[in-house]
Amino acid sequence: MFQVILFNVTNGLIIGAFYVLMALGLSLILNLSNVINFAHGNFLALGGYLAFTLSPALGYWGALLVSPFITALIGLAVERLMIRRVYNRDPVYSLLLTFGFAFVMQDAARYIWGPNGLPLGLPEFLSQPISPTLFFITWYRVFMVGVVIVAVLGLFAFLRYTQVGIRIRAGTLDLETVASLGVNISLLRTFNFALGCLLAGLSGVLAAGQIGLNPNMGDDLLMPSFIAIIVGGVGSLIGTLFGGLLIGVAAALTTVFYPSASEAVIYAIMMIVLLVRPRGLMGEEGMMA
Amino acid sequence: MATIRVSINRRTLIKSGFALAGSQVIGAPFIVKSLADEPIKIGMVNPLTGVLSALAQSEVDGARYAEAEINKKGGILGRQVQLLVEDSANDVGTGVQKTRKLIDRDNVAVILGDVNSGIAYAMSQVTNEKKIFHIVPGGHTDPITGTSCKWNVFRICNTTTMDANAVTPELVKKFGKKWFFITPDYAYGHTLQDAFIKALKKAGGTFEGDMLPINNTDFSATLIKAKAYKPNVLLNNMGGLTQINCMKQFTQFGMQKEMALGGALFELESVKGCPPDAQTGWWTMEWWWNQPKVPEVVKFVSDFRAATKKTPSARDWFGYVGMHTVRLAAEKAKSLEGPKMAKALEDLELPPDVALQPGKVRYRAGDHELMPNIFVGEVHPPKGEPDDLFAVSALVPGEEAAGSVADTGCKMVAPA
Amino acid sequence: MSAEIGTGATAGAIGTRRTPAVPKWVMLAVVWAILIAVPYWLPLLGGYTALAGRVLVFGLAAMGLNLLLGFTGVLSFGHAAYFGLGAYGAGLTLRYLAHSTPLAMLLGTLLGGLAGTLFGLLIVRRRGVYFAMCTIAFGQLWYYLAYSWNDFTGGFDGLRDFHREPIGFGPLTLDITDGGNKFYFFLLAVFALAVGLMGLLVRSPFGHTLRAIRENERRARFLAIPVERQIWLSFSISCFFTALAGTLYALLNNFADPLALHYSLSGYLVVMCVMGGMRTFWGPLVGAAVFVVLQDYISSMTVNWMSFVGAIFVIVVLFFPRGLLGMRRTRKSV
Amino acid sequence: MLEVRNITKRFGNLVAVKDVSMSVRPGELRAIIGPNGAGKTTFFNMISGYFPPTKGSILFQGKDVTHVPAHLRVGLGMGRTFQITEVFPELTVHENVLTAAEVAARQTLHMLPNRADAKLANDVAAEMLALVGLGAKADRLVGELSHGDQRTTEIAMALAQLPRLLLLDEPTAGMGDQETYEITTLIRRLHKERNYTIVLIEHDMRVVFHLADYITVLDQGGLLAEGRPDEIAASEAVQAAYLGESQ
Repeated sequence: MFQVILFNVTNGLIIGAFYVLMALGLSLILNLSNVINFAHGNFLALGGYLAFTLSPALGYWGALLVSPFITALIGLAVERLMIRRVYNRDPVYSLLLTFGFAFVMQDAARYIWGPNGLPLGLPEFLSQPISPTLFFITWYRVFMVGVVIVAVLGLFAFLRYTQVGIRIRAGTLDLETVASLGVNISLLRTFNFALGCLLAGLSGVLAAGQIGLNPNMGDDLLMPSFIAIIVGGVGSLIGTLFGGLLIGVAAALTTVFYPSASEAVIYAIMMIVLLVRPRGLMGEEGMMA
Repeated sequence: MATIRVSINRRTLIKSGFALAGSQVIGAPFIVKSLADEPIKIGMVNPLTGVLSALAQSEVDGARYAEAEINKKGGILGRQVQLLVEDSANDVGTGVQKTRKLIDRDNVAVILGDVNSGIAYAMSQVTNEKKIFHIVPGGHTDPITGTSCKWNVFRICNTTTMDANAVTPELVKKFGKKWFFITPDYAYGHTLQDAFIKALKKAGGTFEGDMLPINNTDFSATLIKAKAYKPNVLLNNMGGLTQINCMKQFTQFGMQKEMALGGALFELESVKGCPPDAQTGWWTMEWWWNQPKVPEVVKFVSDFRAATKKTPSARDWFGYVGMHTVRLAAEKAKSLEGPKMAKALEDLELPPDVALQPGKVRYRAGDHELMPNIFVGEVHPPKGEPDDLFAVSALVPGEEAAGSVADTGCKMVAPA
Repeated sequence: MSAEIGTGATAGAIGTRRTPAVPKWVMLAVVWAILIAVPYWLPLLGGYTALAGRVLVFGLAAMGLNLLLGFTGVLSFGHAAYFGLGAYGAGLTLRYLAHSTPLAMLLGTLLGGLAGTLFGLLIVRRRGVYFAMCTIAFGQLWYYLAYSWNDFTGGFDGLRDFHREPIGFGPLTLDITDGGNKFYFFLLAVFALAVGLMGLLVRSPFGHTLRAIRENERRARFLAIPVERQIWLSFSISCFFTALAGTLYALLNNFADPLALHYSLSGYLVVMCVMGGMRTFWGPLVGAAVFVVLQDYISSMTVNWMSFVGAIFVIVVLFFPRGLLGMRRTRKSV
Repeated sequence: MLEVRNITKRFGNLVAVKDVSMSVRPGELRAIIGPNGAGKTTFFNMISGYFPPTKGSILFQGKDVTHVPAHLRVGLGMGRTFQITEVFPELTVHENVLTAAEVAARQTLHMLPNRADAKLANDVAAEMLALVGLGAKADRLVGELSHGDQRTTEIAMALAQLPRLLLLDEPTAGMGDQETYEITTLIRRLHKERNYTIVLIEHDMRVVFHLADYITVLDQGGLLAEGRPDEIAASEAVQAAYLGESQ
């Protein structure tokens, strides 16, 4: 039993790492632009599908590198053409806009790639388990966690040490001041949105290798990302990181004892957090008000 | 994508969908034609969007194919047939609404659907209330022709019990009696697992299992448990995309080296969605296209491929049988009234060019369940041609797998 | 009664300085006449009465939501939860407790309304997208609960084996079981009663404080309006109305399923409000009618209906942010 | 009426107001002036209860209200307007004022319209609209009115809460001469004819010297001078402070 639990904690961290990547992108956009991107799951699917289409030409590794950037470019276009127009309006409009656009994207994926599930081929060695006892950890999962760690570190370094990154962080705290310093807020937000989509696209390629592709694949991952953000604390990327890992582990552990509640449990965690510590585990006071 | 091509081309006389809406709105009440000129309308409600869309689409394709075939041969009772397809979006409320729409507005004579048993059941409440003949081509849970059976409802696909009973002896004989179940937590999964457990207990076996959310994407936690249990057979009762994921993770974790894999259904659409190393295990098919010894099947498959550019699956066959069942029932009853068609269909035997398999295939009068053969065998990666993915090892007669009518719990009540 | 009440409601709600070309009572008489006559004119246009029932149910849910969204200016993107809880409450009552339609409606409304009331306490201090996010996530909690609790709720397959029961005793019995015109009129009567109440509510001093909060929360606070309490009450009341609509939905389908709790339905309700005009009293009903009918037709035309529905969202947001009824009003910054 | 005793406000290391006292008698019109950054607004915000002072106390009608938050002070009889116009733009003038009257009449939980309630609040609203001269524009949306009329609406809203003390934060801010004249006349009328006790902050010295009975001058957070308009006009310290500003 102890071993089963230990396995599941490990496993939960792996799943959680995946939520983190998705939730960080969502969180970036939410913090700077005050927009909940309902289409985030669809950008994820888009990244996966692009990898599927590109991998015959570029190979798996080429697709892994290229498709997130194409996803980001598409995100950039979407932001410029549509989302930008609703920034200064009542939040109901940005929600409806991304919500509706999510429908269009999902349908487009179904139209282009078909309603059936598609597998994304992986290099042979990645599909093997790392050892007979740790059979549930395939090299692919190790690889996935590795990519997530690199991506998260890269993101934090970017936000910390580059000028654009610093502006994004500053804009999160006080957009007006940043604007008054002569920073082009509109471009900053566009770039930030594209950055969020880049992370979604990367998540998509990784997810495609694990669970395959289908037009609805983003839907099931969107809600856990929301929860990761709420639990971790809105406004705190570190919080999102821990939130994602926490719910990953919680869901995996629940599967040991009462599998059919593994989805419900993450919502229960959210309720408890809202009750006990409304601003989230690492959220700052006032951010959510 | 096949979906749009078929559904739009057939239904629209005018190119634009909106223009069609307009024409129906304005045209319907004012154009009065003689009844003989009016086509017989058959309504199908299926989840064309959502996780079951691939299966639903196959049923539509099969039904479309039959529609064309029937019309070419002079229609039903001398009238042409028109199939109207509505999307239930895998949502009960929408499914019920679309059923009412087909009955109230389009005046369909018959309703077909839904792949989702829950929606099929909710639809049957409506059709029963309206006394409309209703065929469920592909919703598997037992109650539809069991405890909740209705005089107007007939079913083509097997019950979950039939599938479980058909494959269990084969699995027990080949691999052993210690089983582990991975089952989706909804009616289909529950009835399927219960059926397996009943059959397994009869054989004196032991088991353990997990009930997982229906859209579960990660199976590692459960597979960890399964591995610890060391079963002879691991049964994957999941459906659709979830089943594919489960198969993939199963093979990724190398579990096939330690235990056999199997289950009730692993449909052609799903097998094709798996990478080659996950195309494995012992399963049932409710119909299989590769029956070289049956000339009707050989002809059907080649004609179907010519018309639709794909190999027919069991789902295509369900849709196909559904349409022909309407024809057979109407022609025997010489009427389109629900009660008369239902009466006519009881114990009606499908002709070979519809049954498309050896032996006798009939709708059992007691529970309105079709009694076809169940194809038990092994799934394997493509051999020769891309759709040759299954080797049939046994044909189990449906009646044998279904048990008696009393076992199903169906108490048929005649129409009031 | 409703016509009379509605008159004031419109006046209070819209608060426009313009004198409409047509007197308000005439407008209202027309609205109710159209609604009452549905079973006679809808089939002539190729519709069917069940569709009108659906419009009324979603219209009521959206109008309930709009008390919060349009009249208090607070964005809930999780109202499907209370709608669905209403539906499940009614269904569970009919299935397990008693074969009584009024009791089912009462308990369903209470279930949804009280859940909203309690949850409201947790989130009244949140604003804007954060409020919305909490409501979505809370809504999904119920979705997964209904979805996972197979034995009680029927899980993914939905709650079945119940149906609406005739109302009343002996000779005064109203038999709504057949789902025809009688049931439509029953729905309409409940709808009228609820809408009448809403009309009174928005005209009341309480209603005025809500609009003050929507217009300028800071100012409202300095007027000594207890903003949090009023938002909480508004959220709660709004949940009760939406839950009532949910009970009607269960009666309409003789079924309750988890999708009635899913956040996509919340999105539909919000778009109904916005499409019809969320600053107007009747806007959500108009939005519901347009949305339900369009979705019905488009989804019969093409399997790509999702694209069309999504496009409707985008078009409404980008080009008609004030909605169909709102367009009559002055165009100002939104 | 209003008694401010030695209040100090610190924001971190910054002392915004230090040790200021002020006493306002019933029926008085008190103006608070001072150069930019003198701490007027901070001082005013403590009186209205926007935030509490770091030290010192505030008494209103003999009652200690130092830590009573703003919205509760309204209930005690302190009405206020804001430097930046704060109205409900998509409601009519009448609805703006009516809402204020209803809140003051403690009807915020009345969820059904009620004739008696409505009459009570409506009468107050109508009276106040007539008093400020907006009766003719009662059914227009406030958002469509001129800036001056919006400010006037604000005053009507404050009056509709039946305050004993009226706090006006730069009532003529952003106004042209004509509007300034009108609003000054209105305030004068409220003071002289209706006998309201008023405390206001104002930049426009013409307005201040025209209206005020008594003037409090703040500079660099401290009390610089206090006295009748003629005394203040003659004060060298005040002149120096203002000159300092203009350099």
